[in-house]
Amino acid sequence: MSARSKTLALHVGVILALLLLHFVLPTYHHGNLARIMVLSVYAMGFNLVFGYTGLLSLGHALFFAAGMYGSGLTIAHLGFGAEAAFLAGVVSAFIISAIVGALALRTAGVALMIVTLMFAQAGWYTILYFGEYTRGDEGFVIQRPDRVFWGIDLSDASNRYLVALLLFAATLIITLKFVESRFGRVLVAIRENEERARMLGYDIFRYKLGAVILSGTISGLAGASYGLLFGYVGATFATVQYSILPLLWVLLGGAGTVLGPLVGTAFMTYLIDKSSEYTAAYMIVAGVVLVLLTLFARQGIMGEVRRRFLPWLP
Amino acid sequence: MNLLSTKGLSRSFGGLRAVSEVDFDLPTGQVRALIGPNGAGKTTFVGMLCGRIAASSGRVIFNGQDVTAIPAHQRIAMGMAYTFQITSIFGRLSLHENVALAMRRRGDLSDAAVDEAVTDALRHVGLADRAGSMGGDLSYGHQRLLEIAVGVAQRPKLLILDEPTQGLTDGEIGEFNQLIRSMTGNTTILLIEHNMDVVMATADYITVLNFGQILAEGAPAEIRASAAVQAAYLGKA
Amino acid sequence: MEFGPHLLLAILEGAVQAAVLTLTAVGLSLVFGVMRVVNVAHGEFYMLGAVLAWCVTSTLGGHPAIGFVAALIIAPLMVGLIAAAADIFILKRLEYEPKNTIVATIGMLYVIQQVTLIAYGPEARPVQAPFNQRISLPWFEFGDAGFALTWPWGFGTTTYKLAVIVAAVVVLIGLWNLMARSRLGLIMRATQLDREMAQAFGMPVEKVNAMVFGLGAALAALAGVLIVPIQQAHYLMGAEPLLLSFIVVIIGGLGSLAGTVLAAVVIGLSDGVISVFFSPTLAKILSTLFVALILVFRPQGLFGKRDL
Amino acid sequence: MTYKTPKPETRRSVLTKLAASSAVVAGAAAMPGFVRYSQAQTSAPIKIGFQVHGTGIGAAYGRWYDRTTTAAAKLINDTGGINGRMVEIVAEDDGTDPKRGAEVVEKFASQHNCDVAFGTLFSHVVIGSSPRAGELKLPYFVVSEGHHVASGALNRYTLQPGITDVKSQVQAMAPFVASTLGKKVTMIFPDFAFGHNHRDYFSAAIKEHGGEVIQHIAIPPSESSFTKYFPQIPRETEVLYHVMVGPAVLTFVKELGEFFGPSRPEIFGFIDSLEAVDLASPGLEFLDGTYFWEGNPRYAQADQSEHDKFFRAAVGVDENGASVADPKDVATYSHMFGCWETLHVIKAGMEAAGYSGPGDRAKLIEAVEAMTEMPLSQGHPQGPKLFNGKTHQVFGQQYITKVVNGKLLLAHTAPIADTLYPDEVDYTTQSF
Repeated sequence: MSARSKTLALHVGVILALLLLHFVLPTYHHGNLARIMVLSVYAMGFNLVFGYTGLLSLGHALFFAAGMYGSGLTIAHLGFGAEAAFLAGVVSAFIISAIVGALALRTAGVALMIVTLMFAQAGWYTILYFGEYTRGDEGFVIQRPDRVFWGIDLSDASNRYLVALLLFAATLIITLKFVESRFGRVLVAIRENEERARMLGYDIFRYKLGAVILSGTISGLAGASYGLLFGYVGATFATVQYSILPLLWVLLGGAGTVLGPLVGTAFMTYLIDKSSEYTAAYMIVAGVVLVLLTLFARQGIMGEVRRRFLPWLP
Repeated sequence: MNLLSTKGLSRSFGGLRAVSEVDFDLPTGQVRALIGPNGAGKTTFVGMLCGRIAASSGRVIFNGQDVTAIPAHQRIAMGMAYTFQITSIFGRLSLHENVALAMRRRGDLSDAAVDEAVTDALRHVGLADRAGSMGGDLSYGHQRLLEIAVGVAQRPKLLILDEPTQGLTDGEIGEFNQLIRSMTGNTTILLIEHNMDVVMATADYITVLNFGQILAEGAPAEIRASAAVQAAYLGKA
Repeated sequence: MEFGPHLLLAILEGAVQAAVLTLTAVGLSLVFGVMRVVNVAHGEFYMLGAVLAWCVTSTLGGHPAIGFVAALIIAPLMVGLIAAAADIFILKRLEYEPKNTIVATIGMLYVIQQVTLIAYGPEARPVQAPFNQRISLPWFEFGDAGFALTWPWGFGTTTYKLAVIVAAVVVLIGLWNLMARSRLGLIMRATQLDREMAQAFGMPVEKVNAMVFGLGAALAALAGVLIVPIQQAHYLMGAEPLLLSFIVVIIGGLGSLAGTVLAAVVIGLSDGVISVFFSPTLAKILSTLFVALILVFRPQGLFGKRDL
Repeated sequence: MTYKTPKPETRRSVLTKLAASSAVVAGAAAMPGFVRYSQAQTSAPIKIGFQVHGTGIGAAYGRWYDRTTTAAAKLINDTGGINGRMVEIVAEDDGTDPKRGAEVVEKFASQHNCDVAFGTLFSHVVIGSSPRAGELKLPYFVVSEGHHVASGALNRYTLQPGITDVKSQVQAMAPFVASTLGKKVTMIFPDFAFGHNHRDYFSAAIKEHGGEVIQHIAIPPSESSFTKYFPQIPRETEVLYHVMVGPAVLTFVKELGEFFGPSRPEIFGFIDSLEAVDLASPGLEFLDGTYFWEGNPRYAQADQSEHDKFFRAAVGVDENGASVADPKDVATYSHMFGCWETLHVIKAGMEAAGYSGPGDRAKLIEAVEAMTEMPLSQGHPQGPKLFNGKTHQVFGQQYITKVVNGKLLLAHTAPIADTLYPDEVDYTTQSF
């Protein structure tokens, strides 16, 4: 069995497994998994930049929020339908990631990290500044009638799950195709040895920008879906914490692995959900995990799996 | 007709003039060796040729086009290939991928064609059987060969080899010399080299750089005979 | 209030901010300059300083001055030790690889914050200033009665706020002496200039790392102690100074101490002054974007020379 | 945002649409195992999910909300529970974060199988959680004083029967401010939604009483020093109206004092600026003679009702509004009563509805919607209330206290009449 077909089998298998879980999971975990799938779309978007291109962005919350507010505000103030609003969200994430990318990618390393952080911070302040429209920190509800997509009521539990699964599957396949594409392989080359890649004649900036835009747009897609699926648009999603979370998920699951984001997001979500039953300070878990990861498992879960068992894992 | 030439090419770092007023011409199809003592400015000069270092003044003309202001990756795309002095391969990628990356950039090959060409290129440097292993797992000598294979794989008009035989065993050097000879005719080669045996074995013509300026140019025999060169270079060697 | 006094008051307030900010930022800058480590947990060391100050003062009791002086010594010391330990047990093992250290310090940020929450609680707790008298300030104007001193309404400051400014200056002078005169200072400056060269000259670069990290954290903690009689100790208070310090260190040119001090003063003052002219939230948006763009178009910062 | 009634959605059309988007997925929807319901045993205790701000900016409030809730639950259980069933409080920390808040609501509904959820204070958490509560058909009793419920932004499953909302609080202050303190008002408020509510509602209300706001001073989020904003206070200001939240409140008030020094205008503040802060803290001396809105007077008043006495004793608060255990640990007295009263409303509602399990959730909500008068009583120690079933919002009298020798003494009681405003929504028209 060739690596390609193994890969294909594995990922189709994962998607089918998630579909199967739809019928067997108890309500709570069913709902959780729906959220996890949407958030791992966000994580997959982040992974393209962090895991595959080797760029550390601390500002992805800006793209997530761009998607969320792009859809939420158009519904609230322009009376868009869910379909148009969703599109608006993705487009605004696309535009913003293009702008931020074009600027931020002039820097590298530490500077890049701080620049992205600053842009995201400015974005958050902007949301608060235009509180008249965004309702500032309070945020606002997307009412159920506004959450009907192609006649599908997204507030219905099973619809939400299936739509989340659809989004997840689509993103999974896209990222899989992407990282196996020539473009994707160049990104990996850039991550591994930027100077060498340049001296092979690749326009590094163009490739990085491409990665940031795709990554930002996917993050925005996650943000837009999150708003529509869970009915709330709020400024906390634009705060630094929501830039750090995908980093945490991806590191935990395994940077530069296609399935890592899902694994990491699921693992972290349940870790916090469980630990919150024992300690009020459950974010301490996030902290400890981050430190331990850097110390002992920089590859993350799937990274280790790849290293030990499945070298062909993309 | 010259594939590459420079006019008054200079570069200074702070007060120090690493390369000054170099006029250099490299005819198509020639294997040119660039030699000179340490700190003669060879690497700086080559750096300016392929765009890794910006020139302070002067011009670089490649294939009839002034490329002085053109960024490195575009010069490569125009048909230059550069192999690093300190091996710089993709350590965590397979040999196959290392070479394939070089092939694909040209964009005119199907995946199948790339695979074929890669195997071909690896066979050329005798690494075909290692295609699957990671670049980082190779011995230093083999990494140098891979480096060269990557250069060759780009099917460049001009191949710039920066001290390619550094750290190679005599056996490997022999293979290298054959490799170079086998390419003469269809590829123009600029070879920065310390090992005079390699130079003498491969170069059609030699340029000697000293204190950032061209000290002498000529056929291997002439250079070997030149007193100035011996004083500046061979004497020390 | 008339424009003149208003502006002056804003500058005065800015100066207090600048003083505290300088100490915090210099700590961050030192760590980056010498160790090339971006310490995202720096703000938490500042917070720890403030929280420990509360613990010390509230356990000692007696005249506020006693507890406060004790806090000035104990808090930075403890925080410094904690940081040094973090360096030895975490950062050193990561060989200071940039991406990993950033992630690790993010982790440390959460750990410190949440441990504080458990041990100290969610309240904002006040620490009494050793002394705190209000000083009304005069303003001059040329009325028909000619030159006259007036006492504009609300135009004043407090002795403690002035003391903070003085204290910051003193500490900076001390630090300057350390850098200029001591062997540690020499090693730090050498490492900052050229790490490889310093190592080549057989300087124990790796050894000083723990010290530098501790010193940087201690400076932040000291800033925390100085500010806590003005603001309160709260487990989330680290975020703002972290962001500001980043801004300062960037504008100052990453790693350049002189630049950092200069930038801290500028930022601190402007933070006050901008509020005179702009809607505050808008001001925050603009200043954040400004900093981002500086990094984009002038990575070496406004005053710095070194590139990243 | 105005509410539109949902268009009916048949399973079939859902399927066709889904099929259009993905064949794989479509197959799924047709299969059984969709509706997930779990009936609580009628003998089992009534589970009340308590969404508590254990961490994050709300934590200081959260701890007192927790104590109050525990005390109220104990009282209810000691007096026979609800419909003979004991009450079990299931507390989950929401980190004062809307995303986590929504997750917690889901956890109540489908993991802990709670009968109702309750207890949220911070508006963004309420707004983030309420859609999920609505979808999961989980009655969600918030104690947030936000106007979001009565504004119609939420849904039929979200109610606020235990605490008056900010719009009422603010407008009820206007008559007193205008008549007793002065007509030229300068407002200082945080530059986000909560502060904007104060800005908008008070500015409008004071106008009606012949006063005007001559200056709005918005303090940006995450600000930690305030003096630099105070010079914007016009000299002719007669009344300074301040409201601030978050960890920096004490700094804010202290610097206010340092700014004015000897000569200050009348100062009227919302106790939020000093909630959970000891009035004896250094630097607050200047507050003597200033006025505060209090949802419920922190210091036991001369005419303290027996119910307030009982309430304090039950929760463990002394006559200075601090914890009996630790006099430095000051209660969030103006808000926490809401938890107590809300639990009693839930009890009354369940008993009126003959509530037996999640199947009766709709009945419970209808029962609460039917409520009107809530007289001063053990269950309503803060004072008499009037519930509006259409807007799901309760209205209660508000208190203005004056600082005298470091204590807050009652100066004015705003009657319920002053808190009323026209309905902005009728939730009863929404289907369950």
